Order: sequence, then C-alpha cells, then structure tokens
Amino acid sequence: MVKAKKVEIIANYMDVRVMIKEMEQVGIKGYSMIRGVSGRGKHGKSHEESYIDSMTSCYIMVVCPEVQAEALIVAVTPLLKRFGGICVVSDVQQVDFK
Amino acid sequence: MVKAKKVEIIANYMDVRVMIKEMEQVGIKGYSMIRGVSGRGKHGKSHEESYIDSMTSCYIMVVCPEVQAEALIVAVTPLLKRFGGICVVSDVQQVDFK
Amino acid sequence: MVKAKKVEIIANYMDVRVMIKEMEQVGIKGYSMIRGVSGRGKHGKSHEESYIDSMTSCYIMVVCPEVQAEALIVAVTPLLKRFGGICVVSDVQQVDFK
Amino acid sequence: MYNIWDVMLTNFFSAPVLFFFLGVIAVVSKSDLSVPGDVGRGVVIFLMASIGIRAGAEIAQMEGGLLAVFPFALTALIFGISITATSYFLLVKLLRIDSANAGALAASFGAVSSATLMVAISLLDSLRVTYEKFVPALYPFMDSPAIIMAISLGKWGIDRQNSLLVSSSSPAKGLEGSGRKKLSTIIVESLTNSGVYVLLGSLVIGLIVGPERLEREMKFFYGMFRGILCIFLLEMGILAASRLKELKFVSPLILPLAILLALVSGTLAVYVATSLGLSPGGAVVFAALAAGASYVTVPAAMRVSLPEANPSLYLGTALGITFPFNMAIGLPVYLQLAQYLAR
Amino acid sequence: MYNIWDVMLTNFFSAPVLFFFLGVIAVVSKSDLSVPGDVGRGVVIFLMASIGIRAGAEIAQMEGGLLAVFPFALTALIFGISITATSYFLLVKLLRIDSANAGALAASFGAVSSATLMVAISLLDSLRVTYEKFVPALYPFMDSPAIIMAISLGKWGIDRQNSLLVSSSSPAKGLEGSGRKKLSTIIVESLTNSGVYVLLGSLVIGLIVGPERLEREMKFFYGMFRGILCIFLLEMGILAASRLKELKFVSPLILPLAILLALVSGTLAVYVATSLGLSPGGAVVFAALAAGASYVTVPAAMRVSLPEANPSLYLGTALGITFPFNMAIGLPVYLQLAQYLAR
Amino acid sequence: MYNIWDVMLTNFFSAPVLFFFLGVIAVVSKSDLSVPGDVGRGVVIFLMASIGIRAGAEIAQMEGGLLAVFPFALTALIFGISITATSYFLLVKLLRIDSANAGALAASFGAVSSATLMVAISLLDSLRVTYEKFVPALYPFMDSPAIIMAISLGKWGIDRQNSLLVSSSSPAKGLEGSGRKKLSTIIVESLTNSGVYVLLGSLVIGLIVGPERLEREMKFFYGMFRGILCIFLLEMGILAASRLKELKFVSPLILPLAILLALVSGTLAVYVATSLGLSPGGAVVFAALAAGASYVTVPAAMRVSLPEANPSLYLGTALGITFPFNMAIGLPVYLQLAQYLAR
Ligand SMILES: Nc1ncnc2c1ncn2[C@@H]1O[C@H](COP(=O)(O)O)[C@@H](O)[C@H]1O
Ligand SMILES: Nc1ncnc2c1ncn2[C@@H]1O[C@H](COP(=O)(O)O)[C@@H](O)[C@H]1O
Ligand SMILES: Nc1ncnc2c1ncn2[C@@H]1O[C@H](COP(=O)(O)O)[C@@H](O)[C@H]1O
Ligand code: NA
Ligand code: NA
Ligand code: NA
Repeated sequence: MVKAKKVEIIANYMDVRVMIKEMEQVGIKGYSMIRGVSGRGKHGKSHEESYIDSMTSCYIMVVCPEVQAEALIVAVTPLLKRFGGICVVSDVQQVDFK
Repeated sequence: MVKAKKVEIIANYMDVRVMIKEMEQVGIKGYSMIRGVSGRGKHGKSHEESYIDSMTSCYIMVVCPEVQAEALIVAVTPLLKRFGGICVVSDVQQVDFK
Repeated sequence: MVKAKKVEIIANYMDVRVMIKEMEQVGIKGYSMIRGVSGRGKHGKSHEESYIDSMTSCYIMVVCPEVQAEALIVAVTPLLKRFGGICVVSDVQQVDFK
Repeated sequence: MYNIWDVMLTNFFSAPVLFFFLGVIAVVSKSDLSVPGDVGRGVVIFLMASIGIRAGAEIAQMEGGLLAVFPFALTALIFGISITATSYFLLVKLLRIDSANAGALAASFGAVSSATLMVAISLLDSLRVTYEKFVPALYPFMDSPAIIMAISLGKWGIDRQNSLLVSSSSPAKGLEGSGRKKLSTIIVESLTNSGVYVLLGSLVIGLIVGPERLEREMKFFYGMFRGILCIFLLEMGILAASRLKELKFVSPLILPLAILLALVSGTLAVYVATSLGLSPGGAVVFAALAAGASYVTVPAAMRVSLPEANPSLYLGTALGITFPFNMAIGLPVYLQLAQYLAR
Repeated sequence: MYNIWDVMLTNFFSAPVLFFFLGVIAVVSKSDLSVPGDVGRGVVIFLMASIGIRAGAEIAQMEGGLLAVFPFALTALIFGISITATSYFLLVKLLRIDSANAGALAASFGAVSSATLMVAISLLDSLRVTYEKFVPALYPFMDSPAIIMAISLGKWGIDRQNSLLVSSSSPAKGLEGSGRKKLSTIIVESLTNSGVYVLLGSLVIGLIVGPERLEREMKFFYGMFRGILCIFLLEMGILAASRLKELKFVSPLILPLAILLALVSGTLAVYVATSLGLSPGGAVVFAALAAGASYVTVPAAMRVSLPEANPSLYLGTALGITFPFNMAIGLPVYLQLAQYLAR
Repeated sequence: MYNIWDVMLTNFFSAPVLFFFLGVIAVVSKSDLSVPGDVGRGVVIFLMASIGIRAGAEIAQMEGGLLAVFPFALTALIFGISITATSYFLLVKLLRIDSANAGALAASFGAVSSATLMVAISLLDSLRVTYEKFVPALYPFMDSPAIIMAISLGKWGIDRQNSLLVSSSSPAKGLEGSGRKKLSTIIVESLTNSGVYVLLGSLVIGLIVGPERLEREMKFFYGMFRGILCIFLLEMGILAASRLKELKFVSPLILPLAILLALVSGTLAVYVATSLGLSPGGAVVFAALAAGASYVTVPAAMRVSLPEANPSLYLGTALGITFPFNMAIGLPVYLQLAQYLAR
C-alpha cells in the first residue's frame, strides 16, 4: 500500500469535461466519473435527470500522488470559482500492484 | 484549503428524502446525491433498479464543518436505527474559493 | 462512533462480481455498489454505457473493521493485478447504532 | 358469457401474465435479467398516460360529462375507507399485528394497485369485453382516502399503546417533527405521486382534446399498450419474486388473510358497481381497484407517517401475495360474477 | 386557410402542447414526476432520427436533389448570423448586459431549438398542412454560424472592456488555454453534438435508402412521432418550469426582448422563405428554426468559449420564455402569416 | 433468386446497416452520441423477446412441434463444439496464441452473436425471403456447448503449459477457488444470461399462447422490430468502433483468421442446414448463428473461467472484425449460396 491523495469533485457536467482536459495537462492519467448526481449548493437545487448535459451534475474521483493533487487543485480552482461545485481532498492508502 | 468533515450515508431512497429535510433543519446547505445504489447489509440484498422508489437505495455526501456534521449525525441516527443503512464520517480538506 | 476502514474499488463489472464473492468468503457482510462508472486508467478510457456488462465499470464501497479490510485487500489484489482497476483504503468514523 | 375456466385459462395463458411468470422464474433461476430502472419508470409513465388519455377521451363523449362520474367517485372513496378500516381491525384483532404494521398493511389493501388495474384492462381487451373507460380514473378517489384512513388508525393505535405503557422515553425523538403530517400534505402527496399525476393529467388532456383529435396519439398509446404491458409485468414478476423471499420471516396467517380480503373486496365491488349501472367490464375494473393492494403510494406515505411499520411486510404482501392472486385467480372470478349478475 | 384563433386553439389544445403544461404543473405542484434521464436521451435520438430520415427520403425524391437545397442552406446561414448580431447589439445597447452574457444570449437566439422545430412539425401534421420535408435539415446551417458569430462578438466585447480597464491581473488564468478555441473546433463540435449528428446522419441514410425501401422504418419513425413527442414535451415542461424559477433574479426587460426577437425573426423568416418559394408549411418550419432559442448546442459551446456568461440566464430565457412563447403563440402567428402571403 | 451484388447492396444500403455505420462514424468523428445504457438494455430485451415469441408461435403451428426441432438442436450443438475446437487449434498452432486467449477467442467464434442473428432476420425480411421462425431458437444449443468446449480446451492447454514449466509459485492463488467452475454452473449461467433467458422464455410464451391469441403482442413486437433494430445497430456501431481501436496492439493475423473462420462456418452451416431440409432463409439464419462471434455470454464466462485471457482481444475481434464482416459481406454470401443450393 502506498500513500496517495483522493481528490473528489462535484460540478456541472460541462465544466467537468473542461476539468478533465486540465487534469490531463498536469499529468494525471487516471480518473473515474459518475454521472447523474443531484444535490443542492450555492446555486440552488440541481437535478440528476435531463437530456441536456449542461443541466446535469457529475462526480469525479482522482487518486494520485500529493504533488499531482496540488497541481490539479490549482488548475481546477478557477473553474470551481466561476461555475460552482465542490472539491475535497483526503488521504488514502492505495493498494499497490504492478 | 480548509478542514471539513465529509459525511456519507447510504440508505433507502424514501428515508434519504426524510434525512435531507432533517439536514436542512440543522443548517446544512450543500449536499449531493447519487441514486441507483445496490448492495448488501443487515436487511439483505438491495437492488439498484426498480420503478418503485421505496425499493431503491441512494448515496448522499455532505461536506460541512465539524459542528454541523455532529448535528447532522444526531439528527440522522434515529432514522438509520429504524430503517437501516450506513453512515460514515471522514476528514477532508475542502478547496476554498469565494 | 466507531473507527472503521472504508475500502473503495473501481473495476470492470464482471470482475467486481467475482470480488464480491471473494469478499463474502472473508466474512464481509455489507457493501454498496454503484454502476455506470466511466473513466480512464492504464487500460485507456472506459465507458459508462453499454448493454454489454463486461464493457462497463463499477464502484464498490465496503465499510468494515481493519482486520476484515486487510483480508479483503489480500483477496482482491490478484484480481486487480490481472484485470486492472483501482483500490484505496481510508480511515472513517462509522456511526454506531444497534 | 364465458365459462370461468375458459376465462381463467385465457387470462393465465395470455402473454402479459406469462411475462409475469417469466420474471418470477428469472429470480428463482438467478438469471441476471432485470428491467433497466429508467425503462421501468418510462413504462409506468406510458401505461398511466395510456389509461388516463383513454379515460379522458371517453368522459368527453359521455352525456353528463364529469358530473356523471361523481357518484362513482364517491363510491370509490367509501370503498377505500371501508376496506382500510376493516383490514385494520382484522389485522389487529385476528392476527395480533401491532398498530403500525396493521396500519401500513391496511393502507395497502385499501389503496390501489396500478398493475392489477392494467391486468384487468388487458384481460377485458383480450376477451373483447367492453368497459366504461372512465373507471380507471377513479384511482385517486379510492387511493388517497385509504392512505389517510390507515395513517389515522395507525397513529390512534400507537397512541393508545403508548398511553397504556406510559413510555417515559420516546425512542425516536428525531422523527417527531417529520412524523406528524397534515391531512392536506398527505392528500397532495398521494395525488402528485408520479403515476397518479400522469393518470390524472392525461385524463384531463384526453378530456380537453377529445377523441377525434386524439387519433394519432391514441394509436400510439393504445397500439403499444399490450406490448409495453408485457415488459411491465416482466418487471412486476421480478419484483414480486424478490419480495416474496423476504416474507418468510412473517406470520403465515398473512397469506390467507390477504387473499380473503382481496376476494371479499373484489366481490363486493362487483356487486356495488353492477347495481350502480356499470357494465360487467366496468365492474371488473372497479373490482380491480378495490381488490388490488398498493405498493407505490403506500410505502411513500408510510415511511414518513408510520415509520415503525416494516416495509418488507407490506411490500411483500402487496407484491408477493395480493397481486399474483388477483392476476391469476381474482380477476377471472370477478368477471364471472359480473357477467352472472348482468344476465 | 385557417382562422388565427382556430390555429392557436388547435395548437394549444393538442396533446403534445398539453403534455408540456402537464410538465410545468408537475414542477409547480411539486410532483415527483420526472422523465427518466435515459428515456429522455433516447426520446431525443428517436425524434431527431425521425425528422432526419423523412428529410432524407424527401430530398431523394426531389428534382435537383441536394443541389436544390443549397440556396435555402445559404439563407439559413445568413439568418443565423444576422439574428445573432442583431440580438447581441440590442442586448448590449438596450439592456446594458455585459459582453459575455450578451454573447451567450445572442448565440441562443440565433441558434436552433429542436423542440420548437418538433412542435412546428406536429402542428402542421395535425392541421394537415404539408411542408417541404427538407427544411428541418437546415438546422446545422443556421446553428453553427450563430454560435461562431456569438463567440466572436462576445470575445471582441470582452477584449474591448478589458483594454478600457487595463486589467492588471487576469482573474481566470487557468481558463485561458481552454478558452481559446479554433473556429474549426467549434464547427465540428456543434455538428457532432448528438442531436445534430443523428439528424444529419439519418438524413444521409434517408437519402441513400430512399422512400420505397424505407417503408418499415418510416412506419416506426413516423407512426410513433406524435406519441414520443408527448413524452418529450412533458420533459420540456419540467425543464422550462424549473429553469424559469431561476430567472427571477434577472433583468425583467429580458422577457419582452426575448419575445420581440422571436417574433421578428419568425416573421422575417416567413417572408424570406415564402419569397424563396417554400409552401406555407415549409415557411413555418423555417420560421421555427429562426425564432427558436437554442438550449443544447449553445450551453455546450458557451461553457468553454464564453465561460463568464451565466448559464441560468441563457438557459432560463431559451427554455422558460422563448420556447413556451413560440409553442403557444409564435408558431400559429407564423402559420397565419405564411398562409396569408401564399394567397 | 437474387444476384449477389443486388443482395449485398440491398443489405448494405438498408437503414439498420447504415445506422451501424452512423455509430462507427460517431466514434471516429468524436461525436458525443451514445445510446443511453438503460435504453440499450431495454432494446436488447425487446429484440430477443420479439425473436423468441415469433419462434414460439411458429413452433406451436408446426407438425411435430418441439420434437421436429430436435435434429436441428443436435446439429447446432455439433456446430458449436466443432467450430470452437477447430478455432482453438488453428489459433494455437497457426497464430501461436497462448491457451487462455485461444480458448476465449474460440469460445467467441463458436458461440452465437445476437446482433448477427438480428441482421440476418432483417435482411431476409427486407428481401421478403421466408425462413423457419424456429431457427433463431437454436441459439442456446450452439452457444452453451461452445463455451464449455472452449473452457475445457483452454484449461487443458494451461495445465499442459504449467506442467512443462513446473511453475513453483502460482501467481494468482486468490483466483483458484473461483476459477474452477462446475459444468452445470456454466450451462446454467449461459442459459440464464438475460438475453438468452428472454429469448427462451418468450419462445415458451409464444408456444403456449399460440399465434391466434398473440395478434396484439405480435403487432407490437413485430411492427417495431425494424425501427428498434436501427437503434440497436447504432449502438453496435459505437461499440465496434471503440473496440476496434484497442485491437491495434494485437497480432495482425487475427483479422484474416477471424474472417476465414466466419466464412467457413457460415458456408458449412448453409450446406448442412439445406441438406437437413431448411429453406434458403432458414439456412441463412442457421449460418448467422454459426458464423457470428459472441460478445455477451462469452466474456461473462471467460472473466471467471479463463481469466488470463485478454478481453480487448476477444471483444475487439468479435465486435470489430467478425460482426461487421458478417453484416456487410458474410450474410449476403450465405444467402446467395443457400439460394443456389435450393435450386
Ligand atoms: N457542501 C456540499 N456537500 C456536498 N455536495 C455539495 C456541497 N456543495 C455543493 N455540492 C454539490 O455541488 C453542486 C454545485 O454546487 P453549487 O455550485 O454550490 O450550487 C451541488 O448541486 C451539489 O451537488
Ligand atoms: N458495511 C457496509 N459497507 C457499505 N455499505 C453498506 C454496509 N452496510 C450496509 N450498507 C449499505 O446500506 C444498505 C442498507 O443497509 P442495511 O439496512 O444494513 O441492510 C445496504 O444495502 C448497502 O447498500
Ligand atoms: N488513479 C485513478 N483514479 C481514479 N480512478 C482510476 C484511477 N486509475 C484507474 N481508475 C479507474 O479504474 C478503471 C480501470 O483502471 P485501469 O485498469 O487502470 O484502466 C478506470 O477506467 C478508472 O475508472
Ligand atoms: Na385496494
Ligand atoms: Na433561432
Ligand atoms: Na458462432
């Protein structure tokens, strides 16, 4: 097991698409995404269901080393500031297999 | 980045609707929800798919300060006791943007 | 509240079905599963949507005592090695109700 | 008129009913078959809209219009309340079930099962028995009163138990606020439940648009009803079988009581409906409303208002016992009776 | 020729439009009704394929084939650009809206709303007014240019503002890389958006296969169009109502301006389409393209290219104002006008 | 009788096949088009039920009933086993592929592809060539034996390799328990796979209910087959294209071998089916069963029983090579041959 950071983001699907591109630029190679998130935040209620992508929210989880996590957060913060959403980081032990 | 608590709950969709009302009463303003959770617990297997809401489970995640998390847990515990489900709390760093 | 471990796995749906059987053998009685995960990893991009189960990924979360978590990881590692996916462990406080 | 065995066989060996059993066997044989969640929800919207729009289009043509429906709505309401009350006392007195569970079960027996309604319509269609298309629209008039009655009875029973026990510490304080719901909230919630809402809404649409201008939509909603019903009953079979499993821990007397209540409600409904002038077909649809046990609006209301009730019990009974019984045996019996009375 | 009131009433009291209001009331009455996400997405694929395949099958039969469509495509392009430019300047000068939001709103007004298109087709069908089936295929020729025009205008406006302010610290550095998109990327993205892609793709399929060999598919795609449209408009109603709520914080002048822009674009479109030789039905479809406000391709492009724009504003306006207006009032007016001109 | 080019063109320029290519181009052009997951799963249930119920209704009318099907079931079983065994040895000897991957690929070649089956049916329908409706029901008789045969061969090969290497440390101890599956488990699992289960189940329903009383359901299941197939093939196109990408790292010899195996299996199947008395149409359906490569039941079984096999390889080959080949070239060739033999 190796130490790693888990970054979790919930944001509008359209913004997440942009975030993923930002991620790839800071060298992140692995992420997972779950669509159909609903909830409530500063922008009011969001719905899970709509055929219009820009009206749905999305969850992404990135497991990566601490340095990458920091770069990722720097890249993603302006997007969160502008469009809303939430981003949290936590410590995890990653099962190591090569 | 600010310290925060992440509360995660998995429970029946019907009960989660009640829990969200409880949450709003303890002042929680942000949460996210993912439907279509299946699994196994003390009440046996639960299925992700059914048009009958009361037969589906649901995941909620709340990021909030420690005090709110405590109030939330107090509010939610009797519901979990009665209807089942699971609730865990963990420490996270929340990305701060205002 | 009691201390517990949260084990999170993302892997191909077919492999997760096998993992759940492994879990039951190490005595784990509770887990939750979310289908329709997409993402990117060593094996390239994975898609959330397909009627062919073996082309979809899946998220599982297990909350359990540390000893069980260790057994679970031992059981699951060879599967992850072979088929890919990701597994992380973190510390949580579990709300205690009996 | 049909022979009872003929009707039973026709019904049993019709595609929709067999798809129900295909679902049951899927669970038993551990097939990975499931009706996708969104498809299931879409199917229910379609079926309710289909029933509603046809009901509306017919009422639009009826002499007297909506007014002519009024006496039937009142009868439905009385049925909803009486079935619930009777069930509650039988459950408490005969089976010694606690107030909360008795309330929830009674709500289920008194309220309406949309699947039973649809099987009834499909059975009449395949036998080419006509029916008054407005009868399905009586759904909410039986459903909401039953739920309200059951909650009142359940709460009254719990209060009585508590006052006997002089319980010093209320075990579920956190629930008190949410537990007490106003009557109006309960009515609104059972009317805005997606299924009921679509039924009522498309009834109004059918009423406004009228049958002539609905030609194209009717073709869609009517033409596909049978096929979509097959898929719905496939899901019902899966749900019934997986719910029945959970019932095994429960009093075995629930089985005969559930069947008895269905039969009595259905029979009574046929008598009353016939005496109010409904055709045999219409009487059967009314009997389907009365005899079916709800598993959609009821759990939603119970989780909030009688949270002490065990969902496995009322869901298992409604889906695993009452529905299959009505589908396979009850409905043919009610039809036979209705045709006998109409002679 | 129809009386304007007749057309309006026929339209308003048609099942699809009433299903829209059923969706609106569902939100207002807090019903838990929703069209399941996957069903909604499936419905859009179906409807776009249906329109596309019919357009293709018709072009296959036309004298001149694809070439005959060319002048109309050019007109659509000019409309897309002009509506966008006009809207942008009106928004900036009259309503003093900032460049980014003006750009996004202008993009929405200039680009195409698939729901408006479908309601137009359904209205013509129910009045048995024929139309040139290729007109819906002009969609992308109006949509992409409008989006590109709007982004250029918005960016030009922001640059001008910034140079006036001499902003020392760029507030959104992280966005710069992604903010600058090449023209070709924008065109490709708006053409490969799933809805537009299916429309174009099935148009090509219709063109290749031809009407005779499409008999079976046409029955499916044509026969179910009306019914599926009801379900689509139910969802549109839910979306419109929940979006309209969010608009309340916004300049109230947006309401009359949105309506004015729709009316002017629609009217102008009818005139031009008629003078180019389209039938009244074809002119109405063209007017639907022009008058509708986009809420699918536009937000996708704006989140990347004009990220400073507030999505609540442009989505709320397109879904909550422009669409209901065109559906209930605009389209009948355009039809009336088209029939008047054709006399 | 048709000219081979006519058949190929008719097939290629039919809407369902073109929708397949629409899906392929969607991936290539990076469109965000996808068939929603639940819709895709619903579509498969519909298509399998449609085939099954028609097969059942036909067998109900056949002289001899189920018994008459027996010799064909046996033939299907022999085909499943022989194609698998042949493929396995060719893969090991000619391409020097390791036992696990050879086993998985052989399973795929021997087992059945539901999409190929459906395209065959659709091709015959559009050419108005009749076929014995029971042939699709032979699906499981070819599918399960192929999978079992492949697992046995693969395991036997692995054991032989291991005994040669005298591997001291087993690398995947955790898998041993789950890796060893009983024969009966494999058969049950491949029969209870949702697609196969629905096919068999609705076949039984068709058999019990019979064609006369299935009128309404048949209209639904038959009338929508073509249209729903378009949506299914759209998804198949997306899957095929995204899978093909992953194949690039693999031995290029897999391409000609996959095509050769399809052609040989299909041709042989036509000969044998014709000599057993099937019509040209029936022979083509049988050839579709034989020539298609499985991508549903096979991966499910392989992940457990031959987990060392690389899913990209067998899924990519089945979806990216064998299916498109059979769809565009194979099936017309088999039909041509069948009609030649029948003269
Ligand atoms: N404190 C929170 N905890 C969990 N999820 C949140 C929280 N705040 C926001 N979200 C999620 O992020 C989405 C967008 O947030 P916002 O932009 O603040 O409206 C919401 O709809 C929620 O799904
Ligand atoms: N230990 C656990 N880890 C993860 N999820 C759990 C656990 N226990 C229960 N759950 C989830 O909570 C649901 C209800 O739990 P229960 O009421 O214990 O049956 C289960 O179906 C699971 O989805
Ligand atoms: N670092 C990571 N963070 C989050 N999810 C990951 C990560 N690596 C892999 N995954 C998920 O696991 C799936 C399979 O991983 P792989 O086998 O590495 O391709 C991917 O498609 C992702 O959904
Ligand atoms: Na009842
Ligand atoms: Na426009
Ligand atoms: Na085969």
